[in-house]
Amino acid sequence: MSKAWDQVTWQEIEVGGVLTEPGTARNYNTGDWRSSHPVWDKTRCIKCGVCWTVCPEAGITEQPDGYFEMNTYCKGCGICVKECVTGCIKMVLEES
Amino acid sequence: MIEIRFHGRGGQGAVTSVELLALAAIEEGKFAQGFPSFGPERRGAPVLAFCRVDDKPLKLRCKILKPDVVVVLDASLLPIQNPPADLREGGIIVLNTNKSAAEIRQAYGYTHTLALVDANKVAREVLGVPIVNTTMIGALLRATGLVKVETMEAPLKERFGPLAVKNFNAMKVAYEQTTIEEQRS
Amino acid sequence: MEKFGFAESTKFDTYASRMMPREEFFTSGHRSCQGCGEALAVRWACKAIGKDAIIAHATGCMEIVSSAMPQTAWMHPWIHVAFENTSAVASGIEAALKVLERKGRLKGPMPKVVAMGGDGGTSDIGLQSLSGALERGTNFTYICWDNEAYMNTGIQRSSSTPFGAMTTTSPPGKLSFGQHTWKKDMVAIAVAHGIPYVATASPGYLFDLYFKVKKAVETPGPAYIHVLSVCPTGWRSATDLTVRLARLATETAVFPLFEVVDGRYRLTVQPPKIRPVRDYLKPQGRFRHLRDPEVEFIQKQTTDRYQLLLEKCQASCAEFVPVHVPEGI
Amino acid sequence: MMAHKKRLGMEVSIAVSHAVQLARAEAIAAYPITPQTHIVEHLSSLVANGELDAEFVTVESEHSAMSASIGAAATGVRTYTATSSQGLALMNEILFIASAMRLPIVMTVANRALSGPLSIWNDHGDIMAARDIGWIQIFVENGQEAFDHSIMAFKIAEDHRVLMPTAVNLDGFILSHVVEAHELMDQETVDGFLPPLVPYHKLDPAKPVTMGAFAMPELYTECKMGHQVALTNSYGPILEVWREWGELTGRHYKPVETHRTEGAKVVLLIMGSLAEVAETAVDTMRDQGIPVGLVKLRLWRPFPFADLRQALAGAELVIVCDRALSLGGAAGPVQAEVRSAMYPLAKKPHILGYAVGLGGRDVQPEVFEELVQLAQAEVKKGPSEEFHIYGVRG
Repeated sequence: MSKAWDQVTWQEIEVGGVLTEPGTARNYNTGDWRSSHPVWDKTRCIKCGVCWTVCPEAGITEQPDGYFEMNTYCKGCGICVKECVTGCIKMVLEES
Repeated sequence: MIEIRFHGRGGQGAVTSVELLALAAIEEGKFAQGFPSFGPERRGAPVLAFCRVDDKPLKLRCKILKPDVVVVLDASLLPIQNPPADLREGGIIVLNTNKSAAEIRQAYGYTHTLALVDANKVAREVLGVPIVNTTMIGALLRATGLVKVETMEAPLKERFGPLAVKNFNAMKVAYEQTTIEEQRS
Repeated sequence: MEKFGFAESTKFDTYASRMMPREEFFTSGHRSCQGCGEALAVRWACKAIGKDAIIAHATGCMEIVSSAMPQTAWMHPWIHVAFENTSAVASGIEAALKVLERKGRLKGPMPKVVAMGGDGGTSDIGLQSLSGALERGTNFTYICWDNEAYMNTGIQRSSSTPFGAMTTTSPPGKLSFGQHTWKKDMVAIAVAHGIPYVATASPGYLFDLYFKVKKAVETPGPAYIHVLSVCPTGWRSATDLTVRLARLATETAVFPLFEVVDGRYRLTVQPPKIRPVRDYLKPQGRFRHLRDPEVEFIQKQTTDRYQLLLEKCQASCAEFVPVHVPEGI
Repeated sequence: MMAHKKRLGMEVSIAVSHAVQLARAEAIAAYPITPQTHIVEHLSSLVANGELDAEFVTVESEHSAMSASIGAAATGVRTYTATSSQGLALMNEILFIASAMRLPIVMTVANRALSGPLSIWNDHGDIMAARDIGWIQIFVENGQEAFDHSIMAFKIAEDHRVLMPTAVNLDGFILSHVVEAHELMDQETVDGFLPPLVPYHKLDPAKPVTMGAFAMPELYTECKMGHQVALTNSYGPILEVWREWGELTGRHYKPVETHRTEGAKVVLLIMGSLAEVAETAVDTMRDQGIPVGLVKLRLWRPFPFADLRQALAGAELVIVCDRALSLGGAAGPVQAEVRSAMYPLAKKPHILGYAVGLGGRDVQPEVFEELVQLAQAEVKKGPSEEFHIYGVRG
């Protein structure tokens, strides 16, 4: 349903309310939820990927250079900071 | 009747604020409602909470679409929820921010009356935790005089018990520190 | 991934992450609370389940955060019907797949059938349909996301809420110290059905969880996995402590990680030294009201039960009932 | 070609399970409850002997029977279950979900009274408590109809213009446990009539979908509108299927059927197998020169408003024989709906209601003759209560 979800007519709702396209939650930016976000210190990051593993949101993406960064879905929970093997991630307040 | 809408995130205590306000208004002999936005709130997710106060019984059982006041607990919600979008003419924006009225108007183009306070700072210093829901009530009372500050003491005591005193102090500090800049044409 | 063998990941190899599959079946954009251990467990379980699977889910946090019409966080074919019937829905799916295969109408490999539910949805309201499906020898895997209370409705106690924990319906008060019953042992109940595979898992040891889910879905017949899902909102703990807390649960033997293969117990994660339960309880606001006698009682129960588990690992015979009588009998 | 077949004597339940076999049901969720149990018992032996290639899931409750049926139908196989009374009540929550998900499940309800007090005997209390489940609901009067409609129900439910679970109601004991004559059908003819199921949406890793998502306030109303329109629009396809069956077998079915209503000012109205008893009474009264007619409601949902108004056009007094109670309400369930259907008409007959045969109480033809007297007397006196429980002592 391309239309804004609260403008959809009853005729446009799929039979049985079935959602025919998987993974459409990606259209919802959970990044709006964070009030702080993780920043990596690349001089100490060993590119092990543990941060990527422990993120509940799959909110961390490996960059072409092998380092990892948060993506738009990060909710700012801070698990990656706590679990980082070298402790090279720290949370930074969102600028309002 | 005055209609107030709180903007916050799940876990920041917006619903507690509207409930405390309603209790205080009722304590002063008025009629009031305090209620959440009835959704599956999750910690961090943007949420709304509503408060209505009137001298006669309140009959409305619906959302507040044209609020007189919006109270924004977390400035990072401004670009997401655009709280003043449906603010009534002559309405007031009560905002937790360390920025000046000029900076806010310049950044977001708001023309409404602004009641600003750095509630994060007040809460950290007076409460010791960055929870701003009770602190921001001080700013709201300063901007609207909805209820007397003293009236908040009983509901706070009933809700927070031993923690009530610190919350009440934070509320009073915010009441003092709130700066108000009238509506710009 | 044979290098790790099944559930052998006792050693948390730092670079293991880079070798794990990157495809996300439980997509970003789901609306769980910040720091949700359950969402983290679901993310990794779905990776282990792999593409060819059908998931039936109970009402609960993971269902609500992932399926607000018109959006869905599921990449698998996924169905939610109600709160207490997930295993029955799963056995209907399994029956249909068997018929489709027998009649040559099944294109592609036989999908694995996976049922998922929270602790309430599994050990309280859903226990009957789960027991039915296990007892019938249904070829499916049931995964219980155990965040130890009814979190979706605002932290009410369930039979999985730990002894002494504060919830909105087991509050400490003048006459109460919180949950007054010991956590229902769902794993023992599952083992009692004589099924071929049962395991405990947690987001503290994600690869242990990954390989156990893989093993469960590849085990013919019923399999049950009980996942301790740390919930910062409900446990009143910091959002960044989720994985740490899950690990502490195993290091203090509050939640040992083991598997029961054809009725034989085996520890899959062996903490070098068992730490006092206080280390696990302290960071959680839901236990803050507990006084020493209660903590000591929890310590004693935990120590005794861990000892029993170690003994079961040495048991000479299996707690197992062949659900399917082998051919030739 | 008209399939002239020899009639066979068998218990109605067995005829129903035979129909389900001919329909090649593929997933059967079964839980025992009197009086439907014989149906699933027979099906289990057909499956055990390889006479029906289906998965027979012996669930641990009726709640799970409907849940397993949803799982099976959602995976794209022809799905059947059967239940009664408390079983239907236990399924209640899931019945609403099955229809909202538009899954073509066929269910036989061997109608039985609802407890308190416990009663294993026949009335329509179970299905009347499930009127709003959003299913297609059909009533049959005898074994032949039970056989016929058990096959037709699959074709209706699975039609892509319909996609709606369908319940066939047959009276417990007074039908389910009676050995009577049935004209069956050969597999080839049924296969010609009932094509294999083509699932509309299904759980398939090759094309993943999400079923059973929840709706925020902004979407729930629209979802229900879709369901309402689908259920009311199933009327057309239902009649098509019945017409095709009529041409195939000579047995024609209509949403509302009448018996000797020509020139009848007084009309009895009833659903289910007691209609045949009422027919006998009408014939007797007609022989005595009393112009009484009978209207029989076969299609209960979607409710056949137009057909009913047409059938009652000449009536001045309609005597609705309810088989269930709506305690504390204005009338019996069927009477209430007949009244609401007739309300918009300028000229409306008196519509009185009598609950008969509750909890398996035996109903002789003379009961209907007495009802006609009672109703006419009530109208003459000026109707006051308008709803009675017939034959209650004291």
